[in-house]
Formats: sequence, structure tokens, C-alpha cells
Amino acid sequence: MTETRQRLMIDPEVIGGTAQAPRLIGSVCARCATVTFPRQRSCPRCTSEDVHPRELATRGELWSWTIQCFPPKAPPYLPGGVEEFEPYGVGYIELPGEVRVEARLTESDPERLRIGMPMELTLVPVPGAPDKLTFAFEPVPEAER
Amino acid sequence: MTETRQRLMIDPEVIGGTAQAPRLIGSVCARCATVTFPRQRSCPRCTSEDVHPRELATRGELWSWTIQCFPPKAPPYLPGGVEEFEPYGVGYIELPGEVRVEARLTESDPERLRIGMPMELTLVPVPGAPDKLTFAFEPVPEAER
Amino acid sequence: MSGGGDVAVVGVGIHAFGRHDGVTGLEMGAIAARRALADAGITWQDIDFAAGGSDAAGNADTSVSMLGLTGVPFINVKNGCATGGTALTTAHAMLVSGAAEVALVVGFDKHPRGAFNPLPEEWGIGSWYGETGLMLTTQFFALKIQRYMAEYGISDSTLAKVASKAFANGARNENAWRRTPLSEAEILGARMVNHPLTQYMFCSPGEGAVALVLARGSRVRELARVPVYLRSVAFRTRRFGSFEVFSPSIPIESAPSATSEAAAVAFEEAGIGPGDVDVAQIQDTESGAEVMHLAETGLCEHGEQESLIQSGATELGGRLPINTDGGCLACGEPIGASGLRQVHEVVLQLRGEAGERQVPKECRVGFTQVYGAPGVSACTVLTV
Amino acid sequence: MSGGGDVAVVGVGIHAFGRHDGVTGLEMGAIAARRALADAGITWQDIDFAAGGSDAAGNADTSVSMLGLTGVPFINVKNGCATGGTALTTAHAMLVSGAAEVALVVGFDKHPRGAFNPLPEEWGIGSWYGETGLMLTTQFFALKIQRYMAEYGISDSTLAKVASKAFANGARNENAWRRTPLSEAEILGARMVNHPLTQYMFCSPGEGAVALVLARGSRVRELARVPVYLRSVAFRTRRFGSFEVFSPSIPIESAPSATSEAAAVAFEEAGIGPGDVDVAQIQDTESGAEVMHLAETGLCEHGEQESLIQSGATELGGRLPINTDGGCLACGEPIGASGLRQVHEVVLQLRGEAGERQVPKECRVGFTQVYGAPGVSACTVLTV
Ligand SMILES: [Zn+2]
Ligand SMILES: [Zn+2]
Repeated sequence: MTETRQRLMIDPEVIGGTAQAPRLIGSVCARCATVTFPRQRSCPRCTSEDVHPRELATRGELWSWTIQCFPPKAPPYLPGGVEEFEPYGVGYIELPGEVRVEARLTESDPERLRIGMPMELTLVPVPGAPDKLTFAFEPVPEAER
Repeated sequence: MTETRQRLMIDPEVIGGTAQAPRLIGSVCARCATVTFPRQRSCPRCTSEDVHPRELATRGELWSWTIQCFPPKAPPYLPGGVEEFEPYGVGYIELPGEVRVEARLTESDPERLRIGMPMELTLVPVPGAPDKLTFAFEPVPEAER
Repeated sequence: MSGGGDVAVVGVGIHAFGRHDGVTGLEMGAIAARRALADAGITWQDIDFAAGGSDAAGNADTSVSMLGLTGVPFINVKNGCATGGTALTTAHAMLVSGAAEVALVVGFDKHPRGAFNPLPEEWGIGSWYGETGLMLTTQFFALKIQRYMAEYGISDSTLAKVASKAFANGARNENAWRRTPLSEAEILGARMVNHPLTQYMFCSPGEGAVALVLARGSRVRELARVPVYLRSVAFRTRRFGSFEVFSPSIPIESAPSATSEAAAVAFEEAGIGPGDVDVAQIQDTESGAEVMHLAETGLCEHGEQESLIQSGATELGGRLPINTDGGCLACGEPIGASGLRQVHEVVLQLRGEAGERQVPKECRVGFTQVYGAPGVSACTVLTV
Repeated sequence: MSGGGDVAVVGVGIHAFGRHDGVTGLEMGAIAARRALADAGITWQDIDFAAGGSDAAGNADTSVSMLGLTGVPFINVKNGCATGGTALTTAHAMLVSGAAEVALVVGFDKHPRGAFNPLPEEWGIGSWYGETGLMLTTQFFALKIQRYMAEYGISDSTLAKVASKAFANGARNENAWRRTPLSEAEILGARMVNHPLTQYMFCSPGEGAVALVLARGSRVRELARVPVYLRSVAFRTRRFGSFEVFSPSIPIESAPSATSEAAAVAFEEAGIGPGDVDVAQIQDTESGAEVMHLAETGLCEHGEQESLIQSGATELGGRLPINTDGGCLACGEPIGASGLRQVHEVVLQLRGEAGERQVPKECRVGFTQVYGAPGVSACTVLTV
């Protein structure tokens, strides 16, 4: 992670913490306790405007996944220049008691992904803008589970 | 007009005839005799589809006019490159018994335009695409009125 | 439209017009919606139908993610400058049909500086039209008023007076964009845009949002402090022979404009005549539009505008106050919001809550007219 | 919706789906409109209200310049894939409210190859979402069906069978785009797009147009050979907790989908249950959508799809024929036209005029469901 220190987060409203210990910034409703991501100005459940920023949990379980097998269009995607497109994993990660967050996955082999597996927040370079970092989830190594 | 011979009309569906004797192509309704410009597939007055192309009259009277004092945006306007924008006249010309046609005017001095003056069809280069010709109306010289 | 007398505006909300960096059009719409709900004393959960639109600032129904995901049916409409009018028409029909009891309409927009870049293809015209330099709304307005002035004896001074009145009214409206009064001489001496119209005679693309809460039947009396009844809402598209924007040709045979027809229907359905109108907001995309729409709506005769405007009758203290909030000229034109801004202003005037710009005489009947390309006009009659 | 039983489809018209170079979307819309008018035996002058929309092919009301400038009120709606449904809802309300007696709805679109390029800002999401590679509808569909398959035991074979049925039906439909039958093995073996969905399990952006003429009361019997009554039309936006497209997060607490709610309301208002449905068209943007919508609409239980589809019950000759015209998979998806195509097909089936693809059993009750981003669903119940 050392080389990422000088890089900018793709959106500091969305990713907080540090490059070593990033945190996703959601919000929590003071009225009904609903957690959203990214941060909202009002609660999508109860419409209260009494919502506050909250750093979300960094570990969760894979709730669903797919592999993005073709390059998305640009815009809105930042194209990876002329180098060849690499398929990447995408999934929803259920952060227990909080919310299910959509994210890129560091794993792109369908054989190595299964619903329910433990996942952890990390940072990866933004495709096509390698001076910036975006968030992703990676499988928690067997040893750490 | 000699130099215009090799130029293309901006839209051959709209301008017919020759570079020396251009004609605007409208349509006429076989049912209600309504004339439209440009050519329509159906009659906007009676909705009949029995409409046929028609070369419109080349002379008429100025029904209204204005001066376009600022450069239109591109697109849809074809920009004139880096050279300075020249204000141009725009008007509706009433072709007697046919229709009022909107067109650029070759005259752009407001002092020399008045409602009711006789006008005649001509061709002018398309601004920003001087290899193409579009239609315009010019005041009929006093002598020819 | 049967049952129309049963529907009332029970809440209004506005987000100031102008330029608002850092706030999206959708956010302005949501803010206006919350204010309208608060004005009616209800919450978003109480709304059982919504309609809204913007021309260039996103899909109105997306605002449910800010207002709350209640499952409410939400129709997006898109009719150019008449978008607010068609949103209102849709909500009115849903209420009268019995499909809804309390509805919200919202209109908003956020145009970049100098926006409005219509493409011929989107309007069913060949690309030659734009390439030749004919695809400009300002040209259309100039060509239309130039002919009208010649036919009906309208002076340049009258065009300027329309604009100076707008800026005078805007100066009294905290939600207006242009709040600096300008004299007739300043307006006439300004940069010419399209003869005979100078810079200050045109409105500019802008930003803003307006929302209204409508209710029917018994809900009206439950919700409104001062119910303002929507006695009619009518809109019409152009007929063959009307002179509308983006017309490569116009027929020699002329026809009533979409505005003439929509206004006539609105008055007829309301059972109220143009002579009964105490205050009106009419489309003033430029000075000439206000002049022509005055007669097209039936509020005066063709040609009468010259004496009417020169006499001051359309000013705040006059017999027939027009565009009391400054209209498009002072508020700017966020396309999706304009038509609803008119209704918002009439509601304030009829409630007697227009503050510094309250019309001094008693107001019981209000009228609005919004016109949009390519020839769509929507009119309402409102009463207390 | 009160009085809904009084409104009927009295004319239908379609412009073939597929690729049509040299014909604009607006022209296709006008062609479909003329065919619907001819089917009803009336002309454009008889229409007193119109509603329509396209996502990317221009403003529907512009078609008046082709159909005729009659002054008709014409509302443009824009609700993504549900545009046809909201056009129908608007027209239905205008008829029931008494504001119109004969209405036309039209939907059309013309998307370039590989279109659909939504921008995060238009959906109220930050640009990071698109830049990171998450702003793709195909991803959403894959993520949704992947989870659903795990929860309810749906097999890859069932996804493939949905697609092979679509192409088999499309082969019998002269207005479909993809008319070549494909086997289950060919579909499963095709290029993977987003696991578990292969190339042939997705519909493609396309071109096409559909128009319907609706009438109410005595005009129904005057105009229709075989009136097909629009017993209800209902649409709903998403609730908090429903899993919809372009969601950076979804709550753990789940909620019924917009489709579940719209379908329940449509059945309730019609006084007809899902078990009474003889033929249905449901949104099949991809194979998984048809599977999930079958249960969300109430046409079967969650998990029952596996046996239902494997048994052939949803094929033309089955107990519950689904997407008899080939659906989006075989017809392609011109966004503005899709919802009305479904109604067009149900009308043909209920009239017994579906030709080669006529359902062999007696059909008296039809159902349609269209779903569009960001979570709008519109359903209708139709009967003869
Ligand atoms: Zn809450
Ligand atoms: Zn005709």
C-alpha cells in the first residue's frame, strides 16, 4: 500500500479514513437508524433530514456477484487507455447490521467467488486514472477468517 | 455564379433546379392544395398522404425580417471557423398563393429591409462549409420590380 | 373538464430562481417539494400521485431517492416550456378521475449559461436548417413581433416598458434572479440581439424549482388555510396556420395560436371570462411575447396593448397587473419550472401573501399562460 | 381507479421492431399512429387527447407535424422503460376524468447500436459510480438474478429456456427483430456478458413504434370490432428496500418491488386475480427478469418458476403463455415502445388475431408488466 499514499481518493465524500485504513462514508438516520451509502441528505426510509455521516464496517459477506466481462462505455467509465480490458468482479457486500454495498471485487475468477464468503474493504487504482484510488472488496484469506 | 457550379447543395431534397436557376422544393397536397416547405410526406393541414413535390416560386414579398446579431451555437450551426462573425438577415418571404418560406437574406442592414419589399431566390455559400450552397433571398433591384 | 372546480392548490413551494452553484436541479426540486408539503401541512407519505419534469436537469421521479421511497406513482412529463403546464394537467386528471386525492407537481431546471441548443433532428427538421443558421428561438421571437408590430402599431417603447416593469417587479421578489430596475432608455439602448429585440428584452436560461400540492374534495378543506381552486387547466398544441418556433415555412392561411385556443378553453371550462381576471402571469420569454400573449389570451384586443401598456395598466398598481413576480424576464427561465412559478405567484396573490409585491386591489381571479416550443400552450384559471 | 372498466383499446398499430435505416423514430411513431387510427376506423382529427414518449428519439408531440396540426393536447412522458405504461396511465386518466373521449398513445424509439449510456448525474449519483465501472444495467440484472437463483433454486437451463422460447415466438412474429430460433445449448454456450447471463439472454437496444387508440363509454362500441377493455392500469415507483438498478447500496431490510405493488393494484382494481390470466407479456430485458417478474407479478410463487418453465407451461401452447410475440429478447428494446408493444400483443391475442402465434386456448384475460429504471413498474389488465 506504500505506493498509494500520494494518491487521491476518487471522491473524498465517499471514501474516508486513510490509504492504509480506508473507510466508506455512509449515513445513519437519527430517527429510524437506517444506514445508507453513500451519504444522503435525507433518509430514504422515513424521509427525515436528521441524518449524520457514519464510517461503515470494513468487513462483510458477499451477497451477490457477477463478472463484468466487457468494457463499460466511456463516459461514464474512465477508459483504461489502449491497454486490453481485463474483466473484473462486481458484487454487493452485506455489512452486518448496516447495509449492502455495491463494489468492485479484487477477484475476477467466477470459480473463486461464492455467495456468503467473507470480504474486506481495500483500495484499488481507478481504471484509466491510476493516480486516483477507488474502493473494492477482497476475499478475506482463509487464515484470517 | 460561375464559381458555384461545382458546389453541392446543402440538401438536394430541399434545393433543386441548378446552381444558375435554383428552386426550392416544397410539396403540394392533392386533396386540399396546401403547399408546404420543405417537402412533407403528409399534409399538415388535412393529414392526407397524397402529397407531391413542387418547385416553389422564386419571387415573393418580405413578410417579416430580423438581423441575426450574434453567432448561433454549433452544432447545429456550422461555424465559420476563426474568422469574425458577420451579422446576417433572416426573414419570411411570402410566395404568392403558395407559402411563406424562412430564409437567410443577402441583406443585413436593417435600414434597407422593409416588410412588403420584393425578394428573389438565390444561393449563398454555407457558412463554415463554403464548398456547399444554401438558399437565401435577395432584394429585387429597383429596376426589375 | 368535469369536476375541475373540486380541485385546489393547497400548498406551494419554491426554490429561488437564478444561479445556484453546488445545488443540482433535482435537489432544488426536492427542496421546493418539501416547502410545498410543509405549506400544506403534510408529508411526502401523504402524496398518492406525483408528476413533474425538467428539460435538462434529470428525471423528476429520481427525486424520490431524496424525498423518500414511498412507492408513489410518479410521471415525468416533457413538453418544453409548457412542462409545468402538462405536469399540472396530468395531476389534475388523476385527481378528477379519482385515481388520487392528494397530488404533488414539481418543475425544476438548471441550464448552463447560454443554454438551449436545440438540434433540428429532435424537432423533425433536416440538419440544413440548423447549419444555415435558422435554428434559433430568438430569431423566431423577433420575426414574430416584427410582423406583429407592423400590423398592430406596437412601438419599441412598449417593448421596453414590458421589460422595465418586469425588472421593477423582480426587485420586489426575493426569489427573482434580476432584481435591479432598468429604465426604458437603458433597455432600448442595450445590445441588439435580433431586431427589434435588445439584450434586456430576452429572458435567460436559469435555474430554479417550484412545487405545488393539489387536493380534491374533502381533502381541500382539511389541508388548505386559503384554498385556491384550480378552476380549469387546458392545453393545446398548434393548429395548421399558427406561427410557431422552428418553422421552415408557415402557411399563408393563418390560424388561432395554441395560446388562443388553450385560453379560450380554460375560460370556458372555468365559467369565467377574461374580463374577470384580477391578476395574470403570462409567458414573457421576451417582451414581444408578453405583448402578443396579452391579446392571444383574450385579456385585451389585438392592438390594444400599445395604450394598455403605455398607460401603466399592467403594472403592479394598474387595472390588470401582469407578471407580478417579474416573469421570465426577471426570474430567468428554468424551462421545467416556469409554468409552475406562474401558478405559485397567482396563489400568493390570491391568498394576499405576496408581500412587497402584493397587488393593492382585491384579487379573486387569477390566470396563467405558459407557451413552449413547438407550439404548446397551457393555461389555468384559479380563484379564491 | 374508478370507471376504468369503461375504457377500451379500440385500435392498435405497430411499426416493425429491429433496425430501420433511413426512418426516424418520429416517423415510425407516426406510421404506428396511422395504423392504429385505421384499425379503429377513425382519423387523427377524431383524437381529443394524445400522450406519448421516446427515450432517445425526440419529443413525441413533434409528430403532429406529420399527423396533422389539429390542436390536440399532447403530453410527452418520459419514465425510462416504463414510458409506454405512463403514457397509457395518463391517457386513461384523461378519459376517466372526462377530459377526453378518444385518445391516442404512442411510444417509439431508435437507439444506435449498443446504446444506453446513462450518466450517474442524471440518476442523482456521484460521478465516481460510473468511473469505477458500476453504472451498467447488465451488471444489475446479473447481480439480481445471481442472488435470486441461489435463494430459489433456479438453474442456468431455465434462464436459457426463457430465451429459446422468446426466439421461437419471435420466429412467428413478422414484427419481431430476432426471428431465428436458438437452442438452449446455443444460448448457454454463447459469449458470457455478466455471469450468469450470456449474450443471447439479453435484449438489445433497437427501433420500433407502437400506438393504441383508447376510447370510453359509448365511443367504444361505435369504434371497436372487438373491444378489449383496459380494466386497470397501475404503476408504482420503488419502495425503500426494493432492489433496483443503479443502487450504490441496498438496505438489508427488503421490500416488495415496484412490480409486486403495481401488479397487486392492477389486479385489485380490475377485480381479477393472477390465476385468471390467460396470456401475459412481462418485462424480459434479460432472461432472469422474466423469471423474477413471473413471481413478482403474482403469476406464480417464488421458486415455482423452475418447474413452470421446465415443464413448458409458459410456451405458446402451455397453460400460461408468456411473451407470445417474442418479448424484448426477440423484438429488441426501443425503450419508449416496449410497454405498448406488450399491450398491442395482448389485444391481438384477446381478439384472436395473432396469426401464426395465436395461443391455441381461449383467451379472455390478458396482463402486461413493464419495468424501467430506476424502479418504475406499470401493469395492465385487459379483457374481452
Ligand atoms: Zn430514517
Ligand atoms: Zn391537404
